[in-house]
Amino acid sequence: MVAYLIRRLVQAVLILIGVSFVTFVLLYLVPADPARQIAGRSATAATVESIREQLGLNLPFYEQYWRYFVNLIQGDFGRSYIQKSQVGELIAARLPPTLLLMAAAICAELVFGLTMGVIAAANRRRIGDNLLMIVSFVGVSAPQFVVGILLLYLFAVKLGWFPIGGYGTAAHIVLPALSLGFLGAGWYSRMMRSSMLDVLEQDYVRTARAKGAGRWRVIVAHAVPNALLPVIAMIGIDIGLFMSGIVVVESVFGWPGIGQLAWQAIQRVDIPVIMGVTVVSATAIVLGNLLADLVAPFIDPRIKLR
Amino acid sequence: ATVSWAEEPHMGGTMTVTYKDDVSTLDPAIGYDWQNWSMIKSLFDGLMDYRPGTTELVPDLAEGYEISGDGKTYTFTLRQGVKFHNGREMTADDVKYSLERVIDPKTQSPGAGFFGAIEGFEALNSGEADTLSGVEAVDDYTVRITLSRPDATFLHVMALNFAHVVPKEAVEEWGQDFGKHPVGTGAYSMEEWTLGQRVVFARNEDYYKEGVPRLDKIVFEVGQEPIVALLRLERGETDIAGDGIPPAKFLQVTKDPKYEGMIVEGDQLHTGYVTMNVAMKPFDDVRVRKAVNMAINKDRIVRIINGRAAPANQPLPPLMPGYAEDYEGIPYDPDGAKALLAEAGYGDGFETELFVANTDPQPRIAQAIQQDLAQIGIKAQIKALAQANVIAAGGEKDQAPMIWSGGMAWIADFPDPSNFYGPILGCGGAVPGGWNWSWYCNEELDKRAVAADAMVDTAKQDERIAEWRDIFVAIQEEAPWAPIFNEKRYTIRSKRLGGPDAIFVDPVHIPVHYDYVYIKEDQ
Amino acid sequence: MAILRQLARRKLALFGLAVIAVVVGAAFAAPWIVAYSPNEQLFDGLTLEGAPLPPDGRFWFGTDLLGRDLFSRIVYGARTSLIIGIVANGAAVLIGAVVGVTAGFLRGFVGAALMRFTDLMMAFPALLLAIVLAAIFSPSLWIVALVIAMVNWVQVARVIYTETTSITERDFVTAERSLGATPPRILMRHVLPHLVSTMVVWGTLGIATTVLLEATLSYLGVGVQPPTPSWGNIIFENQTYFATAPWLVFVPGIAIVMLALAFNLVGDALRDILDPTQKGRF
Amino acid sequence: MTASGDIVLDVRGLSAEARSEEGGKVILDDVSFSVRAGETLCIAGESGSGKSITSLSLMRLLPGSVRVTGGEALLAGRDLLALSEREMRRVRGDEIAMIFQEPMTSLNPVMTVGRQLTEALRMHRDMPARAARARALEMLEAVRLSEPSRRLAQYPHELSGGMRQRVMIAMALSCNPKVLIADEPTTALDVTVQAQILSLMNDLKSEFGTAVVLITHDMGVVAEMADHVLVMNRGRVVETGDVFSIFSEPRDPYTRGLLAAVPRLGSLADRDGPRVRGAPRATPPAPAPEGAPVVSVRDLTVRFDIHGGLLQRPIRRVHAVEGISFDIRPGETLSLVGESGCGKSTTGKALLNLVPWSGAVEIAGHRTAGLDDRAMRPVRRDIQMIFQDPFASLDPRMTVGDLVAEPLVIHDLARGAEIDERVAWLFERVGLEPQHRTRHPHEFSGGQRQRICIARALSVGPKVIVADESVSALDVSVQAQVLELMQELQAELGIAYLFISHDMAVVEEVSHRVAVMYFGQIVEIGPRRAVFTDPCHAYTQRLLEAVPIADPRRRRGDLSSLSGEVPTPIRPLDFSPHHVTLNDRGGGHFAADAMPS
Ligand SMILES: Nc1ncnc2c1ncn2[C@@H]1O[C@H](COP(=O)(O)OP(=O)(O)OP(=O)(O)O)[C@@H](O)[C@H]1O
Ligand SMILES: Nc1ncnc2c1ncn2[C@@H]1O[C@H](COP(=O)(O)OP(=O)(O)OP(=O)(O)O)[C@@H](O)[C@H]1O
Ligand SMILES: [Mg+2]
Ligand SMILES: [Mg+2]
Repeated sequence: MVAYLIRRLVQAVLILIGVSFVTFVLLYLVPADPARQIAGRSATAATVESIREQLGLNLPFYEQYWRYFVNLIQGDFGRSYIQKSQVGELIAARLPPTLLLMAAAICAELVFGLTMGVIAAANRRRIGDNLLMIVSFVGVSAPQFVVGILLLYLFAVKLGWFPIGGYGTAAHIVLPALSLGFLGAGWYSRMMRSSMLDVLEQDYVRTARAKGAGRWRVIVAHAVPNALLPVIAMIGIDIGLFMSGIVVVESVFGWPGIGQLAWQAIQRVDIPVIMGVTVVSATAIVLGNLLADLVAPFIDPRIKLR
Repeated sequence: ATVSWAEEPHMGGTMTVTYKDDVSTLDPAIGYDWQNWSMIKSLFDGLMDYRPGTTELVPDLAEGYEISGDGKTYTFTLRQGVKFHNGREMTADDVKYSLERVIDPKTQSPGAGFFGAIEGFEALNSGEADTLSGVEAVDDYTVRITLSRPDATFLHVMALNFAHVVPKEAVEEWGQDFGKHPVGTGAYSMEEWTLGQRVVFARNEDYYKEGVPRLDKIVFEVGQEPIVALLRLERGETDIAGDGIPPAKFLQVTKDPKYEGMIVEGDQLHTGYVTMNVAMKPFDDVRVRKAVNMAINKDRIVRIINGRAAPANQPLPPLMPGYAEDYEGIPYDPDGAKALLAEAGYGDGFETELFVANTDPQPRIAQAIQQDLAQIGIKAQIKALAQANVIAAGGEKDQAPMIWSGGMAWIADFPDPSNFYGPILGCGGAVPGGWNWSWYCNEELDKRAVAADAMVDTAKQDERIAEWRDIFVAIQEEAPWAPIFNEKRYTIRSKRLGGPDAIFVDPVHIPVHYDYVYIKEDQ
Repeated sequence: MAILRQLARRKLALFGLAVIAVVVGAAFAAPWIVAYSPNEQLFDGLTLEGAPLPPDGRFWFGTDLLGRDLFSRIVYGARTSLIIGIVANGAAVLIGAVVGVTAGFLRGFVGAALMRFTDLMMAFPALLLAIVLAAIFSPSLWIVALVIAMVNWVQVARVIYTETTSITERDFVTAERSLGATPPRILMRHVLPHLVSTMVVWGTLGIATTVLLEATLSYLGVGVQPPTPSWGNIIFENQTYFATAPWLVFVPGIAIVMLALAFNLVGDALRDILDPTQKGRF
Repeated sequence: MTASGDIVLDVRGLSAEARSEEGGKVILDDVSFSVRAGETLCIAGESGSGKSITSLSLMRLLPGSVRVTGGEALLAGRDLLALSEREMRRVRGDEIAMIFQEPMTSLNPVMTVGRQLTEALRMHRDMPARAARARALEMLEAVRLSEPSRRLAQYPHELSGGMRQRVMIAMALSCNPKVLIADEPTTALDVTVQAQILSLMNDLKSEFGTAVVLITHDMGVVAEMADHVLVMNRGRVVETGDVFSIFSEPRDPYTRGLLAAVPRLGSLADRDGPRVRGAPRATPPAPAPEGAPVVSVRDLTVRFDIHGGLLQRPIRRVHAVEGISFDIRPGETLSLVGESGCGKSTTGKALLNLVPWSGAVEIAGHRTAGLDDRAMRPVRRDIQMIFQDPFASLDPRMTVGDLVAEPLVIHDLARGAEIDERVAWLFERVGLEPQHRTRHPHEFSGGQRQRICIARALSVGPKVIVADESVSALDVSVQAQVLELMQELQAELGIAYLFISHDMAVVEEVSHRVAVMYFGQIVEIGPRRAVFTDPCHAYTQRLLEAVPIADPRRRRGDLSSLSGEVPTPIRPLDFSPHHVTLNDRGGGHFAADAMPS
C-alpha cells in the first residue's frame, strides 16, 4: 500500500513534469513577445532588451525551462506579466471559489445522475427509463455555455429566482453548479444505469432475491454498492472535464475562479499564469485519479493496491 | 472648460464601484490599463495634474514651476507638508527617486519611454548609470529637471501616473509587490485588497487639499459581469458600473425612464481606426489606402454599435487640441474607391488579411469593415486573435496588412496631439515591436513634429497646435489609417452620487474622478 | 445494411438519423435553401438604432447584430459543424487507433512509452490545451479541426488500447499463435477486425463531442474565424444579447444540442448493435 | 436411508414459455413432481433441458423473458405460483431456499460473509443483530467451515470455491427452509471438494429434515445423492422413478442413451489401453508403446513472477509447473489429470511455447527451448492444441471455413482451390457438413464447435495434439461423440494426444497412460490400468475415491475424510521447491511417496 502510494506519487510527479514541459514548449511557440508586452508602447529597444534579459527570455529554450522547473519545485510559479503578482497568490485567491463551485457541481451531478441512473435501471425499458435516458442524452449533448445561458435566461432573467451572476451567497452558486453538473449528471446517469443493469444480472443479486429481499432492498443494499465502483473511477476523470468546464461556466456566470483567471491570462498571453493554471489543473486531475484509485478498495474489498 | 460646483459637496459615506476584471497592479510605475489608471491617480499624486473634469494642466504636488528660456530646464517648487500614507513628508528626493525608478530597466515600467527627453535617460535606461543626471533635488522642496531637448509636452508627461511620487522605503519594503501595497500621497489610501474579490480605499485624513476627498471609503468589487453590475446598480446596491453600460443593454437602458438622470454622456480621447501596413503590398500604394478609406461605411458601423460613437475622418479625436474642425477627410464613396483601385492596378481587387482582437464587439466591427471592403473587391480575411497576438503581429513588418485597433485602441495618455503621433504614426514607432502598425514613416513630418514639440513658449501654443493640425491633415492625406469612429463615453451611476457631470466623464479619470465624487446628503 | 435495418428499428436512433439527415441535407443544399447569403449584412436587417430584428415571416430566425439573416447563418453553420465533426473526429479516431493498437499490440517499451504519453495528455485540461493550441496556430476551419483532433485522440487511444490488450488475451488469439500465425497476421486478421466496431462507435459518438468542442472554442472566440458561420461563433458574437434578443443565442444553441444529441443517439445504438457486451454503457 | 416424510412440495403441470422474436417458445411442458421431507429429488438432463427454468419457476425468479404459463406448485398447501410478489418474498429464503451453481459469483463481493448470512434471518425472523450473528455462527459450524467466527468478517473473495459454497449452503439453510433447491451446486468445483459438499448436503438433509431438489447433469452425482430421479429432455419429463430403478432398468430410450454415454469409473479395470468405441473406419493400430517418443519433456518448469512494490519488481512467484518429465510416443494418449490450478494447462501451453519455461522439450525431434514465434512455426506443424472452450478459441468474426483454412495458409500448405478441397475434406473427416463452411462459429452447437477446432488442428497434419479439457464443457452424449472422433483419428493417423482433464472417468476411457499432477508436479505416472487399479500415491487414491460413480449401488458413503484445501502455488522469491522423486513400481508405473511441498 505504501509502496503503491509512493509509486503512484512518483508517477504523478513525472506526469506533471511532462505536462509542465509540454505546456512550456507550446507557450514558447505562441507568437507574442512577453518582453515587448511588458515594456509597453513607449518603450525603447533597450528597455525591451533589458526586460528580456531579466526574464531570461534570451536564454536557450532548455535553460528557460530548467529555470522555470527549478522554481516550480520550490513552489514558485513566477510572477504574472500583466498583474505583476505572484502567480501562486493569484491562483490561491481564485482557487476557493472554483473548488466551491466544483464541489457543488459534483454534488449536483452525483445526486441527480446517480438517482436518475438507479431509477432508470429499476424501471428498465419502461416509460420512466426512456424519459430519463432522453434527459441524460440531452445532458451529454448540450454544451455548457448553452445550458448556462439557458438557465440564466430562465431562472435569473425571466423568473428572477436567482442572481444573474456573481459570487457570494448560496443562491449565487446554484445556477453555475447546475450548468457545470448538467453534463456530468447525463454521463453519470447513463453510466450508473448500465452499471446497475450489469449488476442486476449478477448471480449475487439473484442470491439476494432468493433470500427474500425486496426489490428496493436488492437495489439499494446489494446492487448500488457494486454498481458504484466503475462510477467512482469516473469521478477522478471528471476533474479533467470540470477543469475544462469551469473556463466556460465561470465566464458565463462571472464566477471569480481560476477558469476566468486562465481565460484572462490566455487573452493577454500572460505566460506564467497560463503555466500556473495548467500545472495546477493537471495536478488536480492527477490527484483526482489517484484519489479515485485509493478510494476504490474501500468500496470494493476485492481490489488490492499493489 | 471650467467645472461649476452647483452645491456644497457633502462629506462622508461609502461608494461601491464594480468591475469585471481583477485590478492588476496599483504601482504607478507599472499600472497601465484604463481600470487601474484612475485608481492609481487617487492613491498617488504627481507634480502636475489636470483640473477635474477638464484637460487643463495645473500644478499639484508642485506649487509652481519655472521654465527656462530655451525650454530645457524646469524648476518645480514643491508643496510643503505633503505626507505619504505612511506619515513621512514627501520631499524633492522622493521626486528624483520616483523618476529614476520609472526609468530604471529593472522596474520594467511600460512608461519609461515617456521620459526620453530628460537628460541622462539613455544612460540610466540602458543600465550604464544608476542615477538620472537630468534630475536634481536642489533642496527639500525644489526639483530641477534638465532636458536634453526642448519638449512642449513635458508638463503633460509630469502629470502621467508614471511620474507620480512614491516613497522609497515602502517600495523597498514590498519590492515587486509594491503594486499590491501602494503607499502614496493621494486622496485615498489602500485599506484592503482581497485578490479576486475586492479592493477598498479609505480617505486620506492628511490629504493636503482642503475638502478632498469627499468619501470615507470606496469599495471596488471585481469579478462582476457588466450585465450583473447594471442590475445591481439599478437595485441601488452599487454606485458605479466601472465597465459602463454593456452594449447589449445600451438601447434598453438609454430609453428606460428608470435610468433617467443616471447616465452621463461625454467624449474621450479615443479614435478607432484600421491600420494599413504601408510596408506590405498593395498598401504601399496611397491610392489603395485611400480607396479603403472611401469604401468603409462609417455610419453603418456606428449604427451597429448602437450609436455609441461618432464617425471619424482624421486621426485626432474632437476633444484633442489640434482637431481639424473644418477638415472633410476622405468621404464615403464606394464607386470612387473602385475607380481608385482600378487606377492603382487592382481593378479585380485583391486578397488581404484584417487582424482584430477576439473580444466582442471587435470581430463584429471587423466583419462590417470586411463587407464594405468586399464591395470594392478587396477580400479581407479576418484573423480574430487574442489581443496580445494581434499586437505582436502589428509589431512585425510583414505580418499584419490591416489591423482594426478596437479593444487595443489608442486612448491618449495625455491630452496633447503629440501623443497621437510619436509611437503610432511616427518613424520611432515603425520598428519591430513598435506600435506604429501601419509602418508609416515620413521623415519630413517627423522633423516638423520634433520642431512643433520644441515650441515650449506658452505664447506660441496656438501656433504649435496649428502645426500639429496640419501634420495630421497631411498624414490623413496619405491615409496610412482609415479612421472609423470616436467612441463616446457613457457613465452610469446611482442617483445618490453627487457632483458635476464633468467629473463623471472626466477625460483622464475613467470612469469617474474618484476624489471629487460625493454622496448626496439626503441619501 | 443489416446494421442500418437494426438501427431503423430503434426509435431514438431513427430520430437521430433523421436529424443527421436533415442537417446533412441542409449543409449540402444550403445555397438553395436560404434566401440571403449568410454573410450579407442587410441594410434593413437592423433597426435604425442598430438593434437586430426578431423572427418574422421574412427572417425566420430573425437577424443578428450585423443585420444578417440568422436562418442562412444557421444553415451554413451546419457545414462548419459537419466538416469539423467529421474531419476532426476522423483524424482523432485514426491517431487514437494507431497509438492504441500499437501500444496494445506491441506492449514492451514502445507500448509503455506511448501509453505514458497518453497518460500525460489525459492530465491536460482539454479545453485549455485546445485554446493554447488555437492561439499558436491562428485559427481557421482546418486548424480548428486539427486542434480538436490533437485533443480528442487521447480518449480513443485509451479505449482502443484496452480493447486491444483484452483481445490479444482472448483464447482465439492464443489459438492462432499456436497455429503458427505471425504477429502481423494476428494483428491484421484477428485484432483489427474486432476493433472496427469500436472505431465505428467512436467515429459516431466522437462527432458529438467534437461538435461540442468546436462550439465551445468558437464560443470563446478562438474557433472558426468570422464571418464563416459556426453555431458556436454565432453564440459568441451574440451572447451578451441573450436577454434582449434571445433568438440569437437559443436557435444556434438548440441546433448544437440537436446535432450532438443525434450523433449520440446513433452512436449509442450502434454500440448496442455492434458490441452487445457494452450495452447501454457510456 | 430413505426417510420419507410428508410431501412438502408438489408440482403439477408446470409449463413455461420464453418470449422471443418469433413469439412464444415452450420451454417447460407439463412438468410434475413432488418431494418429501428429508428426501432428495434429483433432476437430471442435458444442457438446455429446462432444469434451471424449473427451479427458477418455483422460486419465482425467472428472467424477464420467460413466464410460467400454467400449473401449480404447492408448498405446504399454498400455490407458490399464485402468490403475490409480496407474499412470495416472505416465502423465499424462509420456506424455500436455493443454492446456485457458481459459488464464485453468487455471493455479493462487497458485503461481508456475516452480513450476507444474517440478512435473511433479520428479514424473515426479525432477529436482533446479536441473535442473528449467533445463528450465523452456528450455521457456519454446521457446514463445517474452519474458523467460523473469523469467516463472518471476511469478504467472499477471501474464501476458496468450496468454502463459498458452504457459506451458500449455510445461508440457504439458516431459516430452516422446508425445501432446498440446489442447481448444479458442485459442477464448478474440483472432485474432492465436490465430494465434500455432497456429503455435507446429505448430512444436513437428514439433520434438518429438508426436502432437497438437486439439479445436475452429472449422472454420477445423481447416483450418489438421489432418492428419486426426474429425467428431463427438452422441457419435458421423460422418466421418473426411484434412483435404483432408473439406473438399473431405464425405460425411456433417452434415459438409456444418456446412461450409456456416461463413462463409469472402473469399468475398464480389467483391460489395458483405452476403450475402443464405435465402429472405427480403420483397424485400430496396436498402441505403439515402443518407438521414439514424439514428445519428450525433461524437467519442465514454469514460474510466473508477480510484480509489485515500489519499482514493480517481482515480489512473489507462482510455481505453476515444477520440474516435470514425461514422454509421449506416436499414437499414444497420455492423460494429465489433477485438480484446478495444479498446472495442467500451463504444461500444455509450455509445449507449444505459449508461456516462458525452462527445462528441455523435444517435439518430433525439434528442441524448442528459447524459440520465438517465428522459429516455432515448423514445430507448430507437428504439435497442435485444442482448447477447453471451443467458442472462445474461434475468432467469432471469421467463417468456420476460413478458420479451418487458416493453418493451411499460414504454413503455405495449400493454395487456391486446393485449400477449399482440403477444408471440405477436413469438414467431412470430423463429421461436419462441408457446406456449412460459410457459417460463423456462433451458428454451431458446442459439440460442433469442438469438431471445428479439431479440424483446424488436424489441417497441418500434426503428430501430437494437446487437448486441454477439450470435452469438459460438453454434455455427456456429445462428449462421447467427440471422444470417439478423437480416437478414430488417432487410429487412422497415428496422432499422439496429451489429454488434459480433471475428469477421472473420462481419462480412464481414453488413455494409454496417465500422469497425475499435484501442485505443479507429477506424483504418479504409468499405464492407465496400473494407475487406476493400483494407485500408489495418496493423492491419486484420494482423487479416485472422490469421483462419484454413476451407479447407485456403489455409493461411497461417508466422504468426510477428503478434507483439506489445495495449497497455493504462490511463494516468496527465495522459495526453492522440493521435487518429489518417482519410484519405479514396475511396468512403467512410477509414483512418488511423498507429497510435493
Ligand atoms: N432468459 C431466457 N430467455 C429465453 N429462453 C431461455 C432463457 N433462459 C433459458 N432459456 C431457454 O430455456 C431452455 C431451458 O433452459 P435451462 O436453463 O432451464 O436449461 P438447463 O437444463 O438448466 O441447462 P444447463 O445444464 O445448461 O444449465 C433452453 O432451451 C434455453 O434456451
Ligand atoms: N499467466 C499467468 N500468470 C500468473 N500465474 C499464472 C498464469 N497462468 C497460470 N497461472 C497460475 O499457474 C497455476 C497453474 O495454472 P493452470 O492454468 O496450469 O492450472 P490448471 O491445472 O490448468 O487448472 P484448471 O483446471 O483450473 O484449468 C495456477 O495457480 C494459475 O493461477
Ligand atoms: Mg441450468
Ligand atoms: Mg486449465
